[in-house]
Formats: sequence, structure tokens, C-alpha cells
Amino acid sequence: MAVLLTKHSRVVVQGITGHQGQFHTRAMLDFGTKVVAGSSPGKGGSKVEGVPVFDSVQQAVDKKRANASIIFVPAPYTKDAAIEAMEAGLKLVVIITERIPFHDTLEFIPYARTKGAVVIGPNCPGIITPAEAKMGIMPSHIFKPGDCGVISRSGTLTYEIVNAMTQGGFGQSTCVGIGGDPIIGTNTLEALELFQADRKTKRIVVVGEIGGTAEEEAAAYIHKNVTKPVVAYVAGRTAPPGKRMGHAGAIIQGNMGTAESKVKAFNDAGVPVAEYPVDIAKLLGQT
Amino acid sequence: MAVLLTKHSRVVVQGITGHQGQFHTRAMLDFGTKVVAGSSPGKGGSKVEGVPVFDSVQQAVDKKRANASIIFVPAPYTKDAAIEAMEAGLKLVVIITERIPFHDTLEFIPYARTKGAVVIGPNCPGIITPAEAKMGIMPSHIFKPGDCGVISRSGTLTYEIVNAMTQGGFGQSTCVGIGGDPIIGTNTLEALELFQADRKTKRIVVVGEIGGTAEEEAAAYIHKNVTKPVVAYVAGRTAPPGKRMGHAGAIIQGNMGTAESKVKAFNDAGVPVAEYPVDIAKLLGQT
Amino acid sequence: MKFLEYKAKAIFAKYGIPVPRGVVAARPEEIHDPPLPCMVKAQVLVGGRGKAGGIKPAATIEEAHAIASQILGMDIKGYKVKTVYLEQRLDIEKELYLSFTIDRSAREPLLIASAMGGMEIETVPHDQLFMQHIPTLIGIQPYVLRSMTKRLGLADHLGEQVEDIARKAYALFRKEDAELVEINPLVVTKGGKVIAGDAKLVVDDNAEYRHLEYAKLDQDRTALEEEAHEKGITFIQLDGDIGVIANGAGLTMATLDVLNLKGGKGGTFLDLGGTDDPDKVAQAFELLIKAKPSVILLNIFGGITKADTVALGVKKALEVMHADVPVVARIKGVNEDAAKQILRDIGMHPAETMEEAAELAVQVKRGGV
Amino acid sequence: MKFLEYKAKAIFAKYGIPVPRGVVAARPEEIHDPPLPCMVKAQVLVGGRGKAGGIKPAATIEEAHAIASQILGMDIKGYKVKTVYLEQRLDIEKELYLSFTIDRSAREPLLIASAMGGMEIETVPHDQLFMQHIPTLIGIQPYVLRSMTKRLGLADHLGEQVEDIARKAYALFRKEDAELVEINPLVVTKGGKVIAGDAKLVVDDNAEYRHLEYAKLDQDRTALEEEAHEKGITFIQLDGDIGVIANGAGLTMATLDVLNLKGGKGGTFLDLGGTDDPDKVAQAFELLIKAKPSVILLNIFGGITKADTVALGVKKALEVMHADVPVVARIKGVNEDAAKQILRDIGMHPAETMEEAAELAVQVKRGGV
Repeated sequence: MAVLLTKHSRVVVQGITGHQGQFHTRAMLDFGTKVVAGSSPGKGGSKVEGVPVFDSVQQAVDKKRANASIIFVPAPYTKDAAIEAMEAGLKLVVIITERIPFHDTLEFIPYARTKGAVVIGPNCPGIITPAEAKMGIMPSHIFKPGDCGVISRSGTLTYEIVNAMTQGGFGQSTCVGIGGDPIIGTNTLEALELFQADRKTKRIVVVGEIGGTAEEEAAAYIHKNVTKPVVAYVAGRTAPPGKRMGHAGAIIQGNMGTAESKVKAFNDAGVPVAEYPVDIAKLLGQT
Repeated sequence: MAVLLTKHSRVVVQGITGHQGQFHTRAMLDFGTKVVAGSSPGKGGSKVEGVPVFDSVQQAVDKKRANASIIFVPAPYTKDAAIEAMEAGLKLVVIITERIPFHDTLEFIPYARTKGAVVIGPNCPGIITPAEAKMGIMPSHIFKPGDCGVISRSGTLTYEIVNAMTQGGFGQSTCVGIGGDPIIGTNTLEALELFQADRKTKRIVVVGEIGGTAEEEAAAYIHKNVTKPVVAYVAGRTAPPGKRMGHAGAIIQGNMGTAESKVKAFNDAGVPVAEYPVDIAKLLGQT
Repeated sequence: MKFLEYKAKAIFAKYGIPVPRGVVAARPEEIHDPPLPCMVKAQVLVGGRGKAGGIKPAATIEEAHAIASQILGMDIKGYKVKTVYLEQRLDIEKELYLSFTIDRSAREPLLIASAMGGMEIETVPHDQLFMQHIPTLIGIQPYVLRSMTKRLGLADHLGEQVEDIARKAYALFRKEDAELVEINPLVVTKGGKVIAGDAKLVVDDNAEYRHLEYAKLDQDRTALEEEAHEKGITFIQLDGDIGVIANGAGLTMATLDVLNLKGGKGGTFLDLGGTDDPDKVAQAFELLIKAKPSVILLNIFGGITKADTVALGVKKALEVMHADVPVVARIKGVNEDAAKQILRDIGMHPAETMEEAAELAVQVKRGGV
Repeated sequence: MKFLEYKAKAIFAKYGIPVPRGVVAARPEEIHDPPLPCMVKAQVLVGGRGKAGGIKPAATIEEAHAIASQILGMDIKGYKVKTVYLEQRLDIEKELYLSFTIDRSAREPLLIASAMGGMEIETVPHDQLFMQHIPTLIGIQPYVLRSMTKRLGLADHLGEQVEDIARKAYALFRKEDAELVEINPLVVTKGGKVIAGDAKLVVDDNAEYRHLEYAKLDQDRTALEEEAHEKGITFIQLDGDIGVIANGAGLTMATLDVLNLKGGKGGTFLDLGGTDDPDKVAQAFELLIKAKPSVILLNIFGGITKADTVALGVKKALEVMHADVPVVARIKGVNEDAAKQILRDIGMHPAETMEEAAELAVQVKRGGV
């Protein structure tokens, strides 16, 4: 078992004919992912990296029993693509695309709930279950199977940390890049729930960053509900204060959102926080 | 047990200060229903039939732990009232109001699903669980506790049939008046699911009428999934053909929707159909 | 609320859906500057105008006058043609079909489109129809429109126009509280333009309060039905001779059914609803009497309705109308004994059950009582 | 995209939200017909104008000219006042607060209202705030607005106006892709009218393509940041002296953090994103060099990014700019050995890890290398 994605997942790539879509289809196939179809309006009937392309996601479902989608289409078309995937009955939708207007996200994420679909992202590196499958854009070679669940809001920083983990002997059950946008489909807390429930995961790594209150909420959740050891890293201790949504934003966020607040929340929940990214491996050694 | 409504249900009456709201609050209280609150914007702080009135449903939930709502507000305000009830977390919303524009219903019914709320109606007589509680406008005295579940699209015709049942010795577990509108929150099939799962219900009565394909779908469902005896009545065998939604409607409905189609569907599913309404009691005697 | 073609097209145009130019006329002499060559089209709330001779071409203004004179006043399936619409003639390359309506079972709007337009769409094979539900919470998405034009086999420049029309028709469907928006044919001209050849629009009666500008539309009703509508009474004229009045649509239908089983035939479908206001009852009875039934069959099952005030309303109506039509009445409800007495006092026939009442009505009609 | 008050108010007015009359001027001599008496208001993208002397009353046209002369050119928290807005003075009875923004945790828009407007709303006690999430799938419902005006303790004639303004502000929030719509104060005049005294509007940068008319707005950026924005590069100037460039926002932040732990201080936050196009890398480096750092710290972890082409970009930029700023580079990615060689060839300092790179950068800055 793993979280969300296994070797049995049947993936359709939306936007497979684009440069990114094609490149990562190859990489996902090489990793062993069952990429069963691509979709690209008007390009139905062609093949990309040996994968049959359909005009619609529904066809990919009907003909190839796709049950998960990864989206590479440009931002202006992502809402449409995400809803198409949900309406076709897919229960896992990974959105790599960045710079999506958040008023679009504010529509398709609540809508996903009505359809019982899990959205990962947008603006995320995807999910990877080492030795099983990858739906994402992360460099495959730094991952190794293991019992650590990884949850991260960032992309390259995750690679940095995972690389250190792998070198330190801490393989990963699944690594979920939840995405760096203000509005995301699956947040830190929800990803924690999944890993807490996953039998293969014995330890959990949370990579957070400043802005929002996701880490504070996650810490409170860990304190109450997570029995597995958790270690964390928080980026942005010396970053300039992020833009604040005026006075209204100050009300929502209160004193939270800063690196200090997040580190304190983790510490209060008994979660050690690494000073350097590479220290995550050390902290795992102490769990 | 019973379906949807028991003596433990805590009911808020939306539109309690109106003529209908007040009248039926009295009748529901007399029947033993736990009417714990009313809501009527601007009338908070008053009492109706001894029931405290609040300005909002949320207050009725916060102060009186209401968990079900019955709505008597006029049609132009019903969508607002229904959404207010759902947002306040109520999981059962009974809508008596008739003549609601169906484009409103087309919004709040899908929305109810996103909130996990069951909507009964609109344009319905409500639900009654004899000897326990009533959320509705039906005459209390014709009901009697028993093991027959009743599902009906009409109001007074249901009373006619229930009256005959009671006189014939066939009491009711719960009677659900699902409503006569084209778009309703809980349809015949969904009500059947509930009764099939209810231990107290041993037999099921379905009162249908012409128009739509609810009875045909219900019959197919019964054939496959319902193990309890079902008897039916279909009104409208000699009624003028209902208005048909142009050619588009003809496509949706195909050959279904007529009384003949419905009676045949029931018979094919092994469900005896009464010729006269009062014959329901006779048919129950043969189950 | 049903719309005549030219009124529907005016609304289509408001939403940006291309429609042919046209002028409307109630008399030939009102026709001044029709687009020529044109089609002269009878404006009636019923389909099959073309077959009935209600649509004809005209090339000159004289011809337009002559044909309008022929069509105006025609009887099409029982509808008198009161207006004609003279519309720019289209150079037709291809006829498509497009509609939005609701699917009761799915509880969602349904988009139907076909490349086989211009004919009765229900006769088109199902595999030639594109059907797609539209979730109201999220609206119509581009991928749906793309799938549609793909299925219709349209070239890009046509597909874009059809997608745009569908998007606008859906906006109209939602904002105008429509039960039906139907474009058949949706014409592709030889010049490569897509334009609504016909327009059907039905708006939900219950939403009338949001569209008061539509309330005065001519509807598909008899004079008595129109009177009933104005009074807020559900009333439909049928072809039998026994006037049936009951409370609740289901019970009214059941009463008609029972009457039929007993050998009678209903002449009206009158649903009194939940009222026991004697004035409203009287109003309903007045309508019923105007429909000239040979017998009236009243069936009230009103657990809450006051039977005696219903009876008083019946009495009042008969007095006001000086009517001597026999009435068979079955009233259950609060104070039903008092009600029976009132009815007996004015010479009516009370019954205990609807079966008995229906039987009695048939007997009375046959002169057996 | 942030809006100056007067531009925000023009958009408010488009949505039917009442705003005072006003005229805008970049020079005193442009002021012709201001509404009198008026308030002369500095137009800057920063709060606290009033306290800083950026808002003053004027009763006559002469006074308006004089005050505008004072305010124009003022420095308010580092922002030069380039325009003033001369606005009808309101007869204030009461000041309310109203805003829509997003709540990231709830993933829904949040309506905040208070009867205690006119002050910094975050200093208002929480029990004086009305806060309500708005589900985007169904929109803002009347009951929410009723609860709001009830909590604000408004009489009916005021409540109706505030509800109407809130409904329109929500429509604006959604349709204009706003991150923030804030009215503080929302003024109740002595005459019983409700009107937006101030207007804050921030529109999502990612939605710029849907609002191209806003793309040319003056933003809260330094000249270099503006140049970066135009080139699509995420670049923020900081107050340290080591120019930090990395790929990915999280990694860039982490690099700044590690640098700090090693005793250095970042002077730029430059996120290269996923690119390995040498021209784009060169562009980013040019910006960085213009920021005049004493050392550049480059940190790339690119599993897929080609390290050698990144290195080529760095080389090119240094050549084009004739820059001799020392560069400490850590590049992981495809062809990383080739990359290291390119960097060494031009005299740079390659490092293996980000910790090592940060340490090296600090040493280089201190002249230790």
C-alpha cells in the first residue's frame, strides 16, 4: 500500500501533446507508471511516446479505464481540464500547472468534493510512490522505496530534502507535493490524515513554508491525531514578509503565518524542526 | 427505527411566524414532534405556540441543537431558506412550499448533496413516522404505527390511501411525501433505498403518477434490489397527456412517462398495481 | 409560459444568438419593409406549421402581402394564426439541432445537439444525438462544447460559432428560468454562418414573478383556462361531460381515473389545492359551471381543510350562478358532518368514498338518481 | 495587481457601489472643478496616508490647489505621491467596515464586516466582527446579508443599502478575480446614505490575462522589480548584500535561510523557476547584477533542469554585463559535471551542497577566498 498512487493506478495525461506533457509522459513511463492514455482536444487518434491520445478524458476512461489524471495544460484551460476529469469520474487529479487564477481554483476544488475526487495541486510537483508509480515531474533517481511519507508545499526544496533522506538511508512510502498556491486541493492536514492511515508509512516528513496557517493547523492535528513520528522543515525564516491581504488578511491570519509561528506550533506538537534542510535525515535517525 | 424522522429529531420551523408555519407548528407539536425552534428573520426573541423564534437557523442550531428543518417560507425565499438550513449543518430539510421556480431547485438540490443533506420536496406534504414525529402538513389522525413504508408523489391522494390502509389494519412505519415537482430532493428510488434498509419496514407502498420516469426507474430498482414486498398505485391513467417539454422532452422520456408504461414497469418488476386507490389495502393483505 | 417564434427570437438576440432579420405583422397592410426574399411564417404555439402550410416563401413585397393574407387567420391544429413573421430567407447549407431542457431523473439540465436538424428530433436515431448533462453548480464548460462540435463533425470555423451559440443558449436557459430552449433547425448557411432558423422557448410558470414582462404572453389555453390561470386555479378542459373538482393534483387525477373505471368521463380537471376559503371554492365552481358539465363530481380529502366552508362555497357558487347542475359530493375533512348537511340542504348527493361518489355521478348523469 | 484608491473607486462605481464624486490630478494646475468642500487625498499603494498627512480637507478651489501642491511629491512610507484625488467631503454619521478576501484554510471567500469601521480593522475586538465564508458554488445568499446587517445593528433603510453594496462587492470580487475588496470606512452619512469612503482592490496577478486593461497599473515595485515583472521573473529586492538566485520559491527561501545561518544576508530573492534556457538564465543574472550584490549565490537543484545550459547562461550574462562580481554556484541536475567545468573555466566557485555554497559565499564576501 501507499498513499493515493500505486502501480495499479491507470493514468491519463491531459495536455500530453504539449512539450511538458510529452517529456514527463516519457519519464513517468520510464518510472513504471501505467500511463494508459493521453488527452488533447483535436489530437485524438495520435500517439505520444507510444501512449494513445484521445480527444476527451471520457474516451480515455471508456477505452482505457483511466482512473487518475495528471494535468499539464496551460493555466487558462486548467479549470476546464480539471472539471472534465472529475466529470469523467476520475477520483485523483494531479495539477502540475502553475499560475492558475485562484478564482478558478475556488470553483473546481469545492466541485471536486461534490464528485468525491481528490485534487493534488495546483502548482505542484505531483505524487510519487517509489518502485510503484510517479504522477509528477520530480527527478525519479533521487527517490527510493521506504517507510517515510513526505508532504511538501514546494518542489525543488523537496528534491533537496528527499535526496538527503535517500542518501541517509530513509526511503519514501509516497511523496506528495501538495503545491505552493494559496488554494490547493489537498492541504498538509489532509495529506497527514492519509499517511496516518497508511500502513506502509511509519514516519512522516512535513516540508512547510511561510504564509497561510496550514502548518499551524497541521501541528494541532498531529498533536491530537497522529501517532507516527513526524519531523518538519519550514522555509522562509529570513524571507521578506510575504504580501499580506490587507487588513482583512491580518484578521484571518492573526499572529500566525510566520516561520516563528510555524516552528513553535510544530515544537508544541512534539514535532522536531530541522534547521538545515539536510538535517531532516538526521532527525529521522532519531525517531 | 424508522426512515429519516424519529421522535429524537429536533426540528426548526423556517417561516414559523407565517399563517401556515404557525398552524402546522401546533399540529406537529400535538403529534409529539420535538419542534425546538422557529426561525423568522427579524422576529427573533418572540415565541410561536410556545416555541422560541430565532432570526437565523444557525441560532436555532447553536441554542436549541436543531438538526432538521421544515420550510414554510414563500417560494421566492425558499432557495435562501434551504441553503441557510444546509449551511447551518442540518442534514434533513423538508420543503412544503409549492411553486418554487425549478431553476432554484436545480441549485439547492445539488448543493444539498455537497453538504450531505437530505431534501424532501419541495411541494410535498412532508414526512410522518406515526407514534413518533411529523414534519409536514398531513392530517395526523389517519395515520397509525405499523410496518408499511409509504412513498408518494402526491398529497391528498396519499391521505386517501393511508386512510384506507389504516382502516384495513395496515399501519405505517414512515410515510414520505416526496413531492409533485419535476425536480425533487429525494425521488422514489432513493426513498425505496431508505425503506429497504429500514428494519421496521416490512412492506412498501409506492404512490406514483404520470409524468417523468421516476416510477419506471423505481421499478427497475425494485426488481434488482428490493427484497420486501412492494405494492403500487399510479394516478393519471385517464388524465390528459401532461405538457411535454417539446421534442427535447420526448427524447428524454421516450415511450415512458405514461400510466401504461409505469403500470407495465411495476408489473414487470413483480409489483402489483391497484386499480382503485383503496385497493392498496387489499393488495397489502395479499403480501 | 410559451413564446411565439418571433418573441423567442427577440430574446435570443438579446443574448447574442444570431437570428435572421424579420418583421412581424398582424395584418397584411402592416407589412412595409420585409427582408426580401423572405419566409412568411405563421406564429402559433404549436409545432408542424410547415406541413400545415403555415410557412411559405415570398420573393417580392406583393407576394409577401398575398401570402400573409393567406396565412393570417388560418387554423393550424386548432390554433388561429393571429400574426405572421416575415423573415430573411437563409441560404441553407446544413441544418443542425440544439436544445437545453431539464432531465427530471438526473435533476440537471440536459444539452442535446445533433447534426440531423430540421426534422422531428425524436425521430433521429439515438446515436446521432449528442446528449450531455450540465451541472448547475459549475455551469457549462468548454470541454463539453468541444465534445459536442466534434461529435457534430463541424469544421473549426463552424464549431466555434455553434459553441458560442450553445454557451449563450445555456445562459438564456438559466437566467430566463427556461424549461426549454430549442433551436431546430440551427442553420449553417452557404456563407458559413450559423444562425437560429427557428426558436422555441418555454419559461417556467412558477418563475413568472421574476419575469413580469412575460406574464402577458398569449398562451396555449382556452378562454376558460385563461380565466382560471388569472385566478390562480389549476384548470384544464377535457373532452368528457362530468365536471371533476378535487383537492390536489394526484387526487384529482385519481378521481378522473376512478370515474373512468365506473363508466364516466371527466370534462374538467380542476385542482382546488389546499384552500377552504369559501370565496375561492365559489370561484372554482363558477369556472366549472361555465364549462357546462352535465354533472359535477366533487372529491375532497382534506385532513386539515374545513369541509363545511368548502360546502358553503359550493352553495354560494350555485346560488350566484343560478345553476341547477346536479352535484355529487364527497367531502372528508374537519366538520364533515356539517358539510354533508349543507350539501343535502341544497339538494346535492353526498357520498362516503370516492368510488361511491364516482358511481353516483355516473348514475345521476344517466338519470338514474 | 494593486489599485490606487481612485482607480478602485472607478471599478466600484462600475459595479453600482456608491462612491463620492471626485477628480484626479497629477499637478495642481490640472484641478479645475473639484467637488467642494472636498478631501484632498494622496494616491499611494500604502496604508496610513491620513496619519502621514496625506489626506486633508479643502473648502475652496484655492485651498484645494494649495493642499494638492503640498501633498503631491510627498514621501509616504517610501512612496512618492504622484497623484491626488479630490473627493466630495462626506457628512459622516457612522463608519462601517466591509471586505471580501480569501481564507486559504477554508478554501472559500470570506466576508468580514464590522460596525467599527474607520480604524485598522485588525485592532477591532473579534466579537465586533461579522465573519462569514461564502461558498463559491452557490454564491452569496440573502440570509447571509441579513445576518450581517443584524449583527451590525443597522436600521432597515441602512441595512438594505449595506446588503446591496455587499452583494455588488462580492460580484466584483468574483468577476474581477480580486484577492481583496475592502471598504474602510464604509460611510453612513448624516443624510442616511451608505457610500464607500475608501476603496482597496487587489487583483490576482495570475488572472492578468483576463484583465489586460489592468496590466499597466503602477505597482508597488522597485524599478528592478518592475523590470523583472515585465520579463516574467520572480524577483524581490532585500536589504542584504549577497545576491541569491535559486530555482523554486521554497528552495530560494531555504537558500536565504541557510545563508543567514552561515552568517550572510541575502540581497535578492530571485526564483529562476524551472527554466534551463540559457537566455532566460542570462536575463535573470543581468537583473541580479544590476542589484549590485557583493557576491552571487546560485543554488540549483534540478533533477530535470540541464545544469550545463544554466551554467552557459551564467557565463553569458557575466560576459554581456562585463561584470566581475564573484559567483558561488551549486548546481545539481542533468550534466552537472559539465556545468561545474564551465563555471570553473570562468573563475567561479563550484560547491557540492547548498550549505557548502552558503558558507563559501560568506567567505568570498569576507575576502576569505
